[in-house]
Amino acid sequence: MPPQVRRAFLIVAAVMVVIAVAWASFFETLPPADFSLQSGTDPKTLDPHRATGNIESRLIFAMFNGLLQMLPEGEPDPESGLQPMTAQPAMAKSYDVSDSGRTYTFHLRDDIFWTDGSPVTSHDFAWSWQRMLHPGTACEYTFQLHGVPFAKEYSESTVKVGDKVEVELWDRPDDTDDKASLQNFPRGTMRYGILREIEKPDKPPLSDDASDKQIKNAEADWQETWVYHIDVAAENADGSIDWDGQTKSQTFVANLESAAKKTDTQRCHAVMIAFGKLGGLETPDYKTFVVHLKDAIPYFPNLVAYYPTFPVNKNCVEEHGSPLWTKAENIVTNGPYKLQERRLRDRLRLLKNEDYFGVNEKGYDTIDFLSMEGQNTAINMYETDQISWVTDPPAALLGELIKRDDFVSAPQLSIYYYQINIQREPLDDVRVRRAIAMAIDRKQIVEQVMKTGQLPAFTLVPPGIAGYESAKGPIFDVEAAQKLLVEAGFPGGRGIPKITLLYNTTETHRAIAEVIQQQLQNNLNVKIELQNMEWGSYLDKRKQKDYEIARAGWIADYPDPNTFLDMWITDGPQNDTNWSNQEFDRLLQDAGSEGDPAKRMKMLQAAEQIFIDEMPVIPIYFYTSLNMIKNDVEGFFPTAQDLHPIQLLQPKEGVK
Amino acid sequence: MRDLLSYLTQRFFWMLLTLWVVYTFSFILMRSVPGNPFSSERNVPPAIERQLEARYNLDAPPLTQYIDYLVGIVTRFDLGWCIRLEDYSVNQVLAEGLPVSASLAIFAMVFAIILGVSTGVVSAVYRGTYADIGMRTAAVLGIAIPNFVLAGLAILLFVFGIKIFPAGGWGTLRQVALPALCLGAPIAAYIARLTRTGMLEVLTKDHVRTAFAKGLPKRTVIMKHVLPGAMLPVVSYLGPATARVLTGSLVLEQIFALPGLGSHFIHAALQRDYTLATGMVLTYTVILFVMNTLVDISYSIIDPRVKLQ
Amino acid sequence: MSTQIQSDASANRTSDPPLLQVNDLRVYFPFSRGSLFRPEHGFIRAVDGLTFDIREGETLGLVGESGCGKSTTARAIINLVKPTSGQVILEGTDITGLNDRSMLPYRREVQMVFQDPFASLNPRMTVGSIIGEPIAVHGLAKGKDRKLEVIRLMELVGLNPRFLNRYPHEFSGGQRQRIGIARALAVQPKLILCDEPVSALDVSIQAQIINLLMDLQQRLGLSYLFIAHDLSVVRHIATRVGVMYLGRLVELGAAADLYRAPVHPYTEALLSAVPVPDPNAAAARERIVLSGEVPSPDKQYVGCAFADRCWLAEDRCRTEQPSLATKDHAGACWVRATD
Amino acid sequence: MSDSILSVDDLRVSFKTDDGIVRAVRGVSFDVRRGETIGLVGESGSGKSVTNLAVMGLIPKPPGTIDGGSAMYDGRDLLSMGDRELQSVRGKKIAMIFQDPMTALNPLMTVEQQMTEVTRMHMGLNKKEARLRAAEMLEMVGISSPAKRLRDYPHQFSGGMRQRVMIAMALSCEPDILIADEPTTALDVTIQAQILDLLADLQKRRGTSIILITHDLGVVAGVCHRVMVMYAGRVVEKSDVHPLFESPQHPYTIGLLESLPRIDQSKGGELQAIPGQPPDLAHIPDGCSFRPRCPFSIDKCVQQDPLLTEVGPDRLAACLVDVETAERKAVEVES
Repeated sequence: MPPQVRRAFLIVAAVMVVIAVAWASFFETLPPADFSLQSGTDPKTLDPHRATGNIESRLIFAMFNGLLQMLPEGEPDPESGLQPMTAQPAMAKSYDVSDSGRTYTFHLRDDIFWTDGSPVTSHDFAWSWQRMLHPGTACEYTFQLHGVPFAKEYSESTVKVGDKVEVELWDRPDDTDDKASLQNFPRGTMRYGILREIEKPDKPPLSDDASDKQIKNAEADWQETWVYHIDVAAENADGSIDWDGQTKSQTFVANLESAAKKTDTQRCHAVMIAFGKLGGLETPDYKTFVVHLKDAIPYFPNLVAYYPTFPVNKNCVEEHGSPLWTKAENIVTNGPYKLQERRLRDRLRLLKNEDYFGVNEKGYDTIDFLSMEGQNTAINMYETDQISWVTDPPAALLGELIKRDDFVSAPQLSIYYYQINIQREPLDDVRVRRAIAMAIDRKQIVEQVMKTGQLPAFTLVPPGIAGYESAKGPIFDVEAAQKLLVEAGFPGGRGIPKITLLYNTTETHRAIAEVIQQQLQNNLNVKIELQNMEWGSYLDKRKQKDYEIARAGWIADYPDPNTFLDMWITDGPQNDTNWSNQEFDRLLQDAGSEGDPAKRMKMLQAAEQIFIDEMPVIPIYFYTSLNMIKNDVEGFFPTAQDLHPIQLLQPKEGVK
Repeated sequence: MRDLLSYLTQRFFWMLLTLWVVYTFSFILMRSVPGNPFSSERNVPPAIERQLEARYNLDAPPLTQYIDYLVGIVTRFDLGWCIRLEDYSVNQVLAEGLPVSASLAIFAMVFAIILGVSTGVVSAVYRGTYADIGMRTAAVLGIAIPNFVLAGLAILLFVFGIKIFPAGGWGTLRQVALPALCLGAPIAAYIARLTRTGMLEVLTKDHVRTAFAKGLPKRTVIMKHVLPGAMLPVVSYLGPATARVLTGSLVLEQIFALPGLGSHFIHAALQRDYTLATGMVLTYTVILFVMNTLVDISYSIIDPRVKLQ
Repeated sequence: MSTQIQSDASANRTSDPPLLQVNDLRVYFPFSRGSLFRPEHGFIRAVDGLTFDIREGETLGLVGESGCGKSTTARAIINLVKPTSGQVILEGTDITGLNDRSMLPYRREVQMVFQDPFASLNPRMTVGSIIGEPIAVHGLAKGKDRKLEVIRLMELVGLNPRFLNRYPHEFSGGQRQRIGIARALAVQPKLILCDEPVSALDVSIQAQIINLLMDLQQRLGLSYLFIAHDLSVVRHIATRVGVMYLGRLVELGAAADLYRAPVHPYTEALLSAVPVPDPNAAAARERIVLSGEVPSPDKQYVGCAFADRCWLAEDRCRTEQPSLATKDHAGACWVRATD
Repeated sequence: MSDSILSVDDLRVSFKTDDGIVRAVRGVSFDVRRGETIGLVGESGSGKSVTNLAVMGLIPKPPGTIDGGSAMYDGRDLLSMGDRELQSVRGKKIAMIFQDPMTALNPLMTVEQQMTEVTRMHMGLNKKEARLRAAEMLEMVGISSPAKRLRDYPHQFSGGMRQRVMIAMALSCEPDILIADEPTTALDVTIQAQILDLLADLQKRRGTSIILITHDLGVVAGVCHRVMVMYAGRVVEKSDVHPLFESPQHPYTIGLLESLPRIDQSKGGELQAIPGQPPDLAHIPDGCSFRPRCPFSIDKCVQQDPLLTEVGPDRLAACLVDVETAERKAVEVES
């Protein structure tokens, strides 16, 4: 290196450092919002049909509005302090229920608009619900609309010969010969008709040692070669289908390589039940939306107040595609607040939607949903007045925080439990399961480990659901537990092998598991081995039913016992316990079609009693919701689902 | 100059090779750990799971996935869509997060270098004095105390004690100051130690005696003859220091709620976000490679005896 | 090439075969430098076709300036570096190709004494264990016998056996060199390769070590390959002397002859440059001051490598490489060689 | 003496070590005359380098301390000068070159940078003048195409060339005294000859006084006018060069000369080695420090530490014995 280069290097280095520092000092600063809250981890998506989880729901409730919405009604419960919430008019100003309870007619308001200025119509709901149910959307909450005829078949993409079906041709804008377009909307050309035959070519052989995944993929590949023989019906001018009119036979297949392919076989994406044309959802006019249900669902209003059933804007979705339509510059919403800016891992800046029909004049004009990972960070920022609402206070400080008047805690519709793989010995014996359940002192757990007002749980359904009284579960009773073990052939715990308890790695889960390990050892002489795994591996193990006892939790999707019970039906997707009971299944099904709410609740209670007697899960405690909210904020109250409609928040009088 | 060009080309090819190895390795590694990106507490019906997989090409055979994704990266610099952060493509995540992380890192590094070198020099020149002992103690502590503990202390002191810095967030110089200090402090401590040892070592060199014998004032000798030599180990440390800043920022970005890349990295790994994790790993590899190359070049410029190889 | 004749000639001189024969020994170190696209590969010809022998009981001095390949030669002989080609014949056996195991018996025959006695002694071992280690490795004595042998060796090299359990750093430079010599002697070798054994020592100590080496030679019938850059020392100790320049022997002959009447101009210049501790003699001597410095051994010369610095150089010197004749005293020089 | 340019008187230097106080220089006195080369001979640890570093104010303190003495240069005592004053002498009036030219030059700076910083400071030259001066000096010490080589770094020079650069740098302010500390020890003989010739030549032309520190009596014989032999921190003999080699007066000098193998003399059996080891400077024995190794020692040597005494015209030796007759000297030394 010649010396000139060295000198030049020093200068260049110095200049580079100066430039770097100058660049680094340049910030795009937003003026502070009127109200900031701890949103938690960055939301995964803002698409109501894709979202899951608390953080996302809080944002979606603020940005979108459904037919109904959960709003406070009546006085707070004097005992728990809970403010009752009911489904109240939102986009729909009112609704009628048929006597059978199977038809809901929603009357939409006239003064409701999308943020792009267009009115919200019944067609928006019909289209949005179909999008939500469409398998390509992969919404995890489709079951909420399974009460609508053919919705389940549609969302699960099952058809059988004789069904009225829809065929989506392989001509979406982005379709190529090699690859299907990833955008399900706008859809390709649709054909409707009656499925006459499914011609299945021979299944290609699969080696014996194929993995589950390979088998699954092979099955799916094979299904793509099925050739569907359909009598295609004509479409009327109004969009209805002339099912009984003249038809034209045509064959369709997803994969043109199929051996069963005919010369005139058309390529299609899928053949699915013609959900949209079968009258489950009706839009007699722009402002009337009719929903038919297979059975009466007493809690249906709650479902349409829940965000997966919220409408999304068709134009916006079809123009930008998924997920680009959710970008701040693209998104079109209809809720009380609209998205102004989204900075990844920083914040979502929401702006009051002045065009929202129920705009709260006193509400905050701008709200920052701050993404932050650390609980301590949130409390630090709260204490230094950078934010006004902490949604997830740090567990370590709860002992202190709970004494403060800006700490809001309330029982929540959610449960922490241990589930049991009932095929593993000795847990296949209900007496052993009950003995274990009875030997756990929940009080010690909530008082000494959790310390934030959680309630010991002896049943599955948390208290706080109007009109429902939970079943009676076995309480803490060491002597009875020991007696049960004797009956089961394990006197004094002798003969019981070490039982493994699986939990995902967090401090609290470990602490609880350790206490339980100790209690079972002391009370029953049953040895528990703790096994912790990080989340993904833990879920995997649970799903493969490769565990003996595993911790789990459930939060109500809607305020009804059903949300806690229907997951345990035989072969239910969440039922990883191998437990199955026909009586339970039947009771739930009957309750689903029971029109009388009181009777229905009784049936659900009976089902819960069966469940809790069989004890495939051991309830530990019911969660409490924990929030910190500044005293100068009005409109915040504890609710059973930890819902806090953001449009109700406003500064206290005299506070700016 | 031609040396430099050919060296850079050579390094560039090495980087590509390394990136390919890293890509392959992370591809295999991520797919061999249990769990998949769609694991969630609520079980997903098979039809929907298949749709999800199709969206990210995860239904294709592994080799096809491997090649398709690689082709996308090579031909379009397209790292794909994030699986868990589904509104974002990996490129967008990087575009939003990298400037924040970079800005934090720049402040941390500049702070660390300025503080480290100056205290190191003072400590070496006034060896054995209280200033030296104090600085060495501080350095030992700085190296030993983990970032997050330091951050906790700093928050107590500067956020709640003397209220000069905000507790977190991004957007102003004041908000970046505290995390940059916490991130830079251990590196400053290490640099101070390196500088001090380097200075003391060079001070015993014959050519320093020559410089004194030439009648140069002490300050000139220190600045011109001792410091550059003492800087060599510091310069070589800048490579590892970058790595340290990157890993340190994982924690600090979380503590101070900064929208950098750090926590993406952890989330991507924990949630099996294959595309994002791959993108992060590749980005970090590039950063480290570039930084090490810069360090090598700087080193060879400072020390004329070193040839770029 | 004079290689094969050389060995014949030495056979003529004495009836016994020489203790050590080195035939056309070459040690090249490959190097590569430059960039990825314009790589330069080449060899550093550290030792480039060396042929000589050492007879029993004699001392062959090897002199030359730094970088001429003296030390590499010694290292190649005991296989510390691998020779590129050539033979090292010890008592009739070619030991160049041998692996470590079959080398072991020959390791006993040839020992090495290094320049820096401190660097070559393990600082964490006592003197007793340093000297005793080769005895143990070669299984020569055990237990008490070994200790007695160590004591004998210490006495032999003039070290007080009281110091048996001391560590190297407790000794002065001269004493450390004695330890090194004792360690070399422990396996009763026939040949000791002394690589600059006294150049790190003070003048007064240097004489002690030289005396010790000469004394040991007489008493034990040792042969030495004595490598040094100090020509005065070599003159004193060596029977025959070889002068090396850039990996080659440029002159080889009996010490007395070589110092009295050097053949090669390089030898001549080298000798004239050595300062004499006598102002009158110094003033009287005619000093040949060579221009330039020893060139780097990575260059391959067509002619005589010394030609660039030689005041006698003719055209031929630059085009043809002179070889070393097979006489008792010969120099590789086109101008001076008179045969 | 009137023509002496530097006179060192009773210089004493010690170092604190773990072993105790090492008294490296124990009362050394000498004069350097204008234009002469004075040789300082002794083995490692004899105090020759420390003496000169002390004169230059380059003893690292701690662990070193100057316990006493003076070094008068130009009417001022170098040992009591402040930093600033000392800096104006160093490099300008008294320059130094060191043993190992490999390490004595800063590897990170070009030769130009290193050479010009002296002249710019001491002679007030501007950048351009300083460069010209440096090129001129390089040319003088025999480096070809100096202007080009100025831009090179030390590692691009060979050992001999580096020592030339050192000499050029040391002489560029035309100092009165050049202290050459083992300037050729690290060099090959042929290069050593070149450097010694260069030094002798430069001195002839410019009249610089040279203090040549060496352990090699051959080098001394070749270039020095006067010689001081040091042993264990003391000057044991001081003489013009010829008489010293002809009739050395101190047993140590005799021993040194006899222990040297000679290139110009054929092999004469055993060398006359000096027995024993140099003393440990932390624990110097009472009496004459050379006594334990001295073949001439007498009882008196145990009790009395001999001082330098005149033994001939301009000759001093520190010995109680008349080595020529091996009898005790008539000259009584005060005890």
